[in-house]
Amino acid sequence: MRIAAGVDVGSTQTKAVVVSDNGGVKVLARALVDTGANVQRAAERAFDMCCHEAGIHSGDVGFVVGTGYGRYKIAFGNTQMTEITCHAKGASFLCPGTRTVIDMGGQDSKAISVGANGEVLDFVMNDKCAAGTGRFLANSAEVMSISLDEVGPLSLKAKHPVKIATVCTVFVESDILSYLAQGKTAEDILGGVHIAIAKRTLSLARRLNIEPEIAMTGGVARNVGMVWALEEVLGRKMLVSPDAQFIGAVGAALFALEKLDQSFESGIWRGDHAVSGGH
Amino acid sequence: MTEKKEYRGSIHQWQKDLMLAWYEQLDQAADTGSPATVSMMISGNCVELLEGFGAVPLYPEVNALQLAIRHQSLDPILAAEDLGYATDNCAYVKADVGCIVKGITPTGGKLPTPTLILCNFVGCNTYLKWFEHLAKLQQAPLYVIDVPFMRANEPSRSDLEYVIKQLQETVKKLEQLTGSKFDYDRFRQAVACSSRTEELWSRIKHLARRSPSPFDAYFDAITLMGPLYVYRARPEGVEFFEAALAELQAKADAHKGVYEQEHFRLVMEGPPPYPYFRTFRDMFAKWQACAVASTYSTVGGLWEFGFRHDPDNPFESVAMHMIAQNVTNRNFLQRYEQIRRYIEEWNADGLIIHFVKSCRLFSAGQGDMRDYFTKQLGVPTLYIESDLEDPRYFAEAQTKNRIDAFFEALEHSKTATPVREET
Amino acid sequence: MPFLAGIDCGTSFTKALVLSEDQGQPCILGKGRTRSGVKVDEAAGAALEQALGEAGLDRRQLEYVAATGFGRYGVCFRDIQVTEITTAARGAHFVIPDTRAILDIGGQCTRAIGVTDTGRVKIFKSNDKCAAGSGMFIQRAAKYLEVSLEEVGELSLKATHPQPISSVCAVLAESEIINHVSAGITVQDILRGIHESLADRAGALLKRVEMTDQLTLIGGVARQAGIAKALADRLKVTVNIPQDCDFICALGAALLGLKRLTGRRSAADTLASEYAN
Amino acid sequence: MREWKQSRPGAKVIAYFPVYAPVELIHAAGMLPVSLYGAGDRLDIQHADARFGSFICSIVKTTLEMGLTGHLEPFDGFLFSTICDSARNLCFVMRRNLPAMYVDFLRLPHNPSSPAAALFLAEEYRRILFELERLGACKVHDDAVRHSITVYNHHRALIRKLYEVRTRYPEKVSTGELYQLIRAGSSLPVEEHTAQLETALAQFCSRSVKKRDSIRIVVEGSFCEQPPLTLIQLIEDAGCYIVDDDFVIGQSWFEGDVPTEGDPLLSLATSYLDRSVYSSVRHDFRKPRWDGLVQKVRRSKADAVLFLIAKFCEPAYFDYVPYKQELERAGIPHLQLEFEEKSFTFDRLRTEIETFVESLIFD
Repeated sequence: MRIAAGVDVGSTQTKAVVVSDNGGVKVLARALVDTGANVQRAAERAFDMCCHEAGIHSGDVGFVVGTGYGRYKIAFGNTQMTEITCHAKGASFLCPGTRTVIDMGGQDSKAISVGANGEVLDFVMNDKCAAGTGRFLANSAEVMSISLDEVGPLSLKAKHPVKIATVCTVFVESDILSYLAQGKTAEDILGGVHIAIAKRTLSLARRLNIEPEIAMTGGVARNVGMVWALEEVLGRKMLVSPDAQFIGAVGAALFALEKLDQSFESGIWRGDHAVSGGH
Repeated sequence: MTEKKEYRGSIHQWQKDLMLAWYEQLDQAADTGSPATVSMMISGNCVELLEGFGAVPLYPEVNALQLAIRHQSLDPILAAEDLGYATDNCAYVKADVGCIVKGITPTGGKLPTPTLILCNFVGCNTYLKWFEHLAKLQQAPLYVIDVPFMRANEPSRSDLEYVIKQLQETVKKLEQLTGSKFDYDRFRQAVACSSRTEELWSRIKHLARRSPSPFDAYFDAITLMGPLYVYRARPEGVEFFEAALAELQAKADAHKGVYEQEHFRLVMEGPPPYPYFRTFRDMFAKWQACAVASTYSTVGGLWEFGFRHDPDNPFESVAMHMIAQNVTNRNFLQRYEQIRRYIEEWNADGLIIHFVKSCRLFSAGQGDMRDYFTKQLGVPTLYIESDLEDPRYFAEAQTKNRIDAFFEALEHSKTATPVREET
Repeated sequence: MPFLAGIDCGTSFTKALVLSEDQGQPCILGKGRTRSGVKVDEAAGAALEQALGEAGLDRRQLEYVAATGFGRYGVCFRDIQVTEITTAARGAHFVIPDTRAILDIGGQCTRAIGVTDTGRVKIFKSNDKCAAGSGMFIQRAAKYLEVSLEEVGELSLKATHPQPISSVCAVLAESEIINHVSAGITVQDILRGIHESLADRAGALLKRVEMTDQLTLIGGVARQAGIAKALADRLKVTVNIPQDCDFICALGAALLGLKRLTGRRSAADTLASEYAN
Repeated sequence: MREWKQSRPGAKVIAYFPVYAPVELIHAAGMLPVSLYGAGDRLDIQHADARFGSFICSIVKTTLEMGLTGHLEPFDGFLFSTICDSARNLCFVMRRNLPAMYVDFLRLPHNPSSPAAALFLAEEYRRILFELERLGACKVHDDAVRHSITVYNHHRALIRKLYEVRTRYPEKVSTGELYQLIRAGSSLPVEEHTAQLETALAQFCSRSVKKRDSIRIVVEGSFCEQPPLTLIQLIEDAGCYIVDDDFVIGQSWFEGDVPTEGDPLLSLATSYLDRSVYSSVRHDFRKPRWDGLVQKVRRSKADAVLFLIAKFCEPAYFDYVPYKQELERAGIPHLQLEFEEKSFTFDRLRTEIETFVESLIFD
């Protein structure tokens, strides 16, 4: 049985996934830790937790692919790939039939056109002036002193969502403050914020040919309000995997499996085995 | 480790020497007031006209980019912002103004107050403001050659006449200022030199159609651009480009490329991020991706499609060059067409659009350009944003991430053997 | 002698200050402070009651109320509203008479104010979108780097290779910090970088108003995070922090109120005397 | 506008991008010129920002958004003129995306000191007129152009008169009111709007209103993208009398009448070069714009200048520097503010404007 792993070091959370190929590819375990200030440690913790969860020794893992902004800090990684490539791969595995991927990361938001085999056909990422969509929600929550988990459900209660004109996270904060001063309800403000983000993300995705199925990936997919708002402006349902936030790591793990298979033919990775095994 | 392969032939040193000699002339002009110097814009510059007075061009843009490459652009930029320039003003202008205010020069040498500030207003509106501010700042005489940009695919008769008249007025102006008579024969010889240099430059550009390309038509072309703008109309220029062509021709015939293995062929649109020139180049070198054509290298003139200066019609051909034969004075859709030809005739795998916040003429609407190339023509296109002068707008991690993702995808579509990533 | 109140309705806290005049000398009688919340009027009332309690007065004895700050228009019992910039200048000038430049680092934005020798605003520049501009930015950075706002100051002093934050936009600067972390740079070096770039930006702002060797620093969040020191080192200036400086604006408001009031009085007196004759 | 079209089967409507357009030619061709000032906050951008990236002003994006979402269908043509680089590229992006529409660019000269400039501009007008004739399948004679010039001379004279009244008696007519009145003209037939202006002028003069204790300011910098009306009103509420401004400047482009004798196109051209108002998008190195601003302040007896600059408007950003220098030399206080046509919360701006006023009235 071949075992491989993917580690996705994101700006806020680090995810690890272990997969096995035993006739059929299967996710053995997943682990998630806060990235915090020490990326390397976070990656190791997530990886070890994941192996433990899977009941294997880290040495059993034949190949590790790192992804996410911290990918180069994964000492035990055999190779690295961008999360764009990994999200496409992971999405078409977890949500078969995916042709478009929408992801709101902490660093940047992206839309990806995906081919039949999970390959990237085209992708777009946010402009400078619309950076930090992922943090956009967190910041709004902070300005209103509401916990991030609450904002989604609250936004669904909006009766008259407020209007948010700017795409700039900085200026949005002052807009929110003004609305609070005007005595607008948290629900209506958050409703407005979610719709604004949804519209912005869609206008990003429009730079591609948006084709169904559309999968939403990344941690934000857990936000019911965001999913609702996106489906509202999209005018159609999206595929949201329960493992949405692990999709990058899953994609990385799948690539790790492929590399593993290649390497058994060519043997080029033996040296790296020792490295990851000795870890 | 990533490959660091830029063109390093004998002409590389030659090019340096030529530019150094140029700066020495300017230094001398600062001390003795001779030769006469004329500030001009790179785009559609009429350096041939200056030869009629033995005058030397002074290019604020070149100073600005020299500063940026040397990682010295931020201080002058901040100095200019203290004067009231906005963070969203063109950083080329800010760097240049900041230098004059703080008395900085890129080489450490002296720069003269120009005999004439000649605003060859080609394209970019910022040129007008820039030179207007320079005239105010340096108390130097200003003359505008107002060059109508290409509303249609060919310039109209009245466009041509308007520019020719102004060229003749410029001659009068310079005769007053320098006190010397315009040497028409020398002007014609200069135009003749230019046409020869242009022929050589065009052949060099066409060498990039070979696979592998003997040089990078973006990063390496930039090193060749200095002599092109300063010496085009002089024998030194012809000599230099003869050598350059010979050297690159030999390299091409020996099937030597920029990299051991030319993995990807690209067309580059937009100026480079000079403050991170090396870093940016390495992001492509890592993937053994070679630029085979670039729009930026046609800012000073567009010659690979056949235009040459004409010694039999010196004024008219100078006017034609200023109006129709440089990328900034052509309209946005003509740029689409230029890129399309590059992609097809130089057979490129993809297009990189580099949005620079400083230059709206280059960058405003590049999203539509991306839309045209991806959706209309199905050309793999990457769109990235930073700046050509202001180091504060280059997000290294984000840019690298996007470039890597682009090549990961391109690689899959080409099913080329994977180039392994290293940290 | 007249009793006046100045009320500063900030985005997070509302501060009230009761003032009177003793032989032409303004004297502070009481202060009150409460969270702003969403109902400006209530917060203002609560803060005022506190201040009055401390002064041993009640509402009816107040002759004049001047409101300032973000929520100044929300105080319905005000006589006049003045912006926090004007009042900051007045207040700072009263506490430190030879103040010519004030730096106000608030939660949302940083402001530099040039002040005349009479305490009038000569010129001011705000910096609302700039990265290291706001205290909120430092709060977030601290949170992201898993350190408390109190530790930030000391930690940044331990830096060995400070990492500058170059972006001029708060969002991009946050990304820069994340990238620094992803690149494995130490918390100390990142924090010092944040401080230095904040100081540099503050310096740039000050250059555009009034650069003096005597700088008065006011404003909430930022002060706690050891920025005063960063400023002093980086800009080579003496940084004065007026005591209970969160009340500077309330004080300034009350002082301006006093000015209007005495002005009105003298007008009234002249009127009265005219009637007398 | 729609009524205008219905009442005239086959008649064409030509939209134009601010600042300046040769309305006389469009009018002479029997078409209705309509000045488009973006979509303000009526349209949120969902397609255009995919075409124009970061650091590009709002009006460029909202105008394209209108085009991409079918809001420009009632128009038969779209005329751009020399304003800035973003506008120049927008013209050609529109050409590509709206192939059915006549989209053209009027290239105005920047070298008035050259005798060739007038001839070039006259030719440029002739070219545009030729295109309009083709679009309207009509022939436009010089007399028709002369007539249109007369009509617009009268219209512009009225606007100048209204501005004088406002400068002299700012209490009688608020700038918010004047702005709405004049902006209404950007989509009305000129004859109709002229009538409105005449009534308004009479009405304003007859008013008697008490003067407020306010400072007199000149607003500069909003020549293209227009500030939200609420922002203009907010400035007045903060204690300012706006005694001169460059809002909808295209409607009052000439300082005097355009002569009707001789070749009308040449007359329009020479008027543009010698008689048009200074603006950040018009370059004439014989008479610097900053002198124009200082003169404007003196003429209108203003206490200060408020720069109201559209976010990412590079011409305005650039001019701020020499303007600032000359105002400081002349001892005129000034404040610089940034706005977007689509912004609607102004707390921070309000604070800055009020502080500015307070710094001028409190001693």
